Amino acid sequence: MHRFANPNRFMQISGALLPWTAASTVLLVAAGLYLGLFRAPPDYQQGESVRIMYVHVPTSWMAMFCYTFLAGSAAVGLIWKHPLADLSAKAAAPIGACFTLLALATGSLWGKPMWGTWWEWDARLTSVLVLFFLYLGYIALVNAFDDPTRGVRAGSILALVGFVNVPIIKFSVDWWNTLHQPASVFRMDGPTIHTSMLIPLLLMGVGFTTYFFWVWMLRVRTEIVAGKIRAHRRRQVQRAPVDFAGDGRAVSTEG
Amino acid sequence: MTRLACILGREFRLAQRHGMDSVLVVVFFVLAVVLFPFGVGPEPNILARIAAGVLWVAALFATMLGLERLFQADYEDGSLELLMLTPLPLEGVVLAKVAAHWLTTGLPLLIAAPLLAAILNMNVAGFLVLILALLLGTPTLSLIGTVGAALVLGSRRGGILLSLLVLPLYIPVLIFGVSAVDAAIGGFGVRAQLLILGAFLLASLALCPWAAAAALRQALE
Amino acid sequence: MTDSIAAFFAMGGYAFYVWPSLGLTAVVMVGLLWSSWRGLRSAEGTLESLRAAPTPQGTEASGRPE
Amino acid sequence: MNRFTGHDLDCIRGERLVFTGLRFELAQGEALVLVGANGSGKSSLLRLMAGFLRPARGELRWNGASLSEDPEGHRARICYVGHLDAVKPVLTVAENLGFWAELWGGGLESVGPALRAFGVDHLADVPGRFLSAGQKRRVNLARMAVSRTAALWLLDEPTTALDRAGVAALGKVLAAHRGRGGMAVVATHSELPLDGSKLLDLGYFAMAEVPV
Repeated sequence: MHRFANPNRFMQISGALLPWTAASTVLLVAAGLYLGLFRAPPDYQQGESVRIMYVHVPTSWMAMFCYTFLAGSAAVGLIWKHPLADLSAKAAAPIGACFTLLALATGSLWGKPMWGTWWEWDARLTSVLVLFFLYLGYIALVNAFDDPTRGVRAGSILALVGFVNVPIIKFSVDWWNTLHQPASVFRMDGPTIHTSMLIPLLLMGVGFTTYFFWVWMLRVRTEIVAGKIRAHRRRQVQRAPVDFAGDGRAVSTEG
Repeated sequence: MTRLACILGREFRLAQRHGMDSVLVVVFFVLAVVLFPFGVGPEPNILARIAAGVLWVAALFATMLGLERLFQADYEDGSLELLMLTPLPLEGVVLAKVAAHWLTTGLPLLIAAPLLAAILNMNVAGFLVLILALLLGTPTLSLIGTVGAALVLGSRRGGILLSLLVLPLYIPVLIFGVSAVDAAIGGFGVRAQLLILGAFLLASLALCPWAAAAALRQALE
Repeated sequence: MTDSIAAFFAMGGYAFYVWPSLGLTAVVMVGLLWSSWRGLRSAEGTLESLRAAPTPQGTEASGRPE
Repeated sequence: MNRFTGHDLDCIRGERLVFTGLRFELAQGEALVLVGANGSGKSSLLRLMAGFLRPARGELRWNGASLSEDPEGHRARICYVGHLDAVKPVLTVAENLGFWAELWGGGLESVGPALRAFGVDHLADVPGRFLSAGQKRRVNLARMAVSRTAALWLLDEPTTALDRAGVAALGKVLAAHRGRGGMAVVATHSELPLDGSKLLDLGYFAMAEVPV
């Protein structure tokens, strides 16, 4: 499917959607925080520290969601050679990395009162840590080339190889964790979450998703504009613009 | 098939002419392992407990040493382009490279490992399983590493970037490699771990040449 | 009233864990948003300046509307 | 009667539309010389013909059949000479050329005559690292003579680093190749002796104004 990448359609659509995603993010997160911090009851076991859940759980969801989105865009980019798909993957990676970092940080902050240590080689935390390295690997690879298209294509292959490995890593870390560590006492999702806790959790989850699309659109637009800047630079470099002499004969204005 | 054999022959001749490389890899492996007693202390039973982990992590790093030069030399002097133009599919060329890499790094590690296990005072029960696990694990490390080497081809920061890409993917092999040896020492069955290592090998044998070939095509565009 | 606010901030003794995690999340997310937004603004600015300035040769054969 | 044709080809490299709507036709025994300013896409077209690049639009055909249907078959019938000489410093000249001879079906016996054709047979046992640039280029060009099955030669500025005698030797080998019914596409600036060859000016297919 060849179309010398004319991204204007994406620019129009994203231009229209940006204000909506921005507004819905602010509203959802504000509502989620308000309910989570003020209205929802403390946990009978953990007391107030359970409120960390309202950021830890959504960031963990987003960490996985972003990598799936990244791998999906990479697959579309590789299979259908659509340049925008590659840009979409490149734009999604930093957001995913930030969410993974937050998932780890809030997880460890929540772990301290519960398990008494900042870091716990719990199967989930460990596989999220490995996922964080996969993100860093992708971002480093994409920016390691002079030619940006070369970078995103290499990154797409890595994203797919990484995506195939995520379940394998999860499986091997679970196995490894059960060998070394008794299954962690604290069960993250508890028996059944009380609706008063579930609603803020879902609000935050959806709010973080719209946040993702908001920042993702900003970053994709930046990539598109950067592409146009590079095109301008190249035209400045071409010393001898070829003037068509009108009768289809190419006349090079400079020897 | 003769073309594959022809490429293999050339790789071995090149490896043989560059004999020093595989020697350096083994020297690095030995050095890395010997450093641990200085760090952790010569206490025999501590060393015995961490022996399997130390050997496997050192083997991981040693394997990665040989990866960066895997395609770089051919890429720079133009042979890689011509190899891509042979009627042989690119995956065949990748397999030849993996075989050459394994023979110059994986095999020497396999030979050196038991000696180092002895130095680390590892329980004798673990020796045979260590060799079996390394036999199944090191080719997988070479295969996954080849994908990394192909991906970083032509990038500015080859070496460091390669390790950042490849190490997370090595974790499953590391986990099951070490647990196989620990299980053997502990007297438990090792069949499950070895079977899983075998599964990793077969899976990467199927997937990695394809991914590395795709990466090479990007690099040679 | 005042002690209920103080109690709220104390977070049942877990203030030291709850507020940093909320704060960190806010800082990272707003920071990422701000840097993405600023990146877009500066890129668009550069593009505008490039388009405004005529290209050095002047005789730009534009067989196609910009 | 082999025919190698290209139908309104678009080539995108990196983010640049290098050329668009390019058409050419090449019959058995003919040679096509690519001319055009630097960066007009001569190398890109040669790499497209060799199969390193897939055209963004349009297609290449061999005797009417599109190349994408049988990429391996196409690779068997081409010999590509790029800017780099692919001579391994640790291997001797004979070993270097012997490897390519076996890959392209020429067999080890074709190595001697190929080296003689380019006047480097006296270097057969010399390791590659001792060769000068011109000698390396001659060894690289000798690869064409051992590619028995290659009907189509793709040469990207083959005369760089060659002295006059080298250019003459190349001219002779090319003429013999075309005499045997082979085809050649050459991107060159120097006056390589190619009588009766077609000209393709890539400037004609350049995209005047890239839509930005």
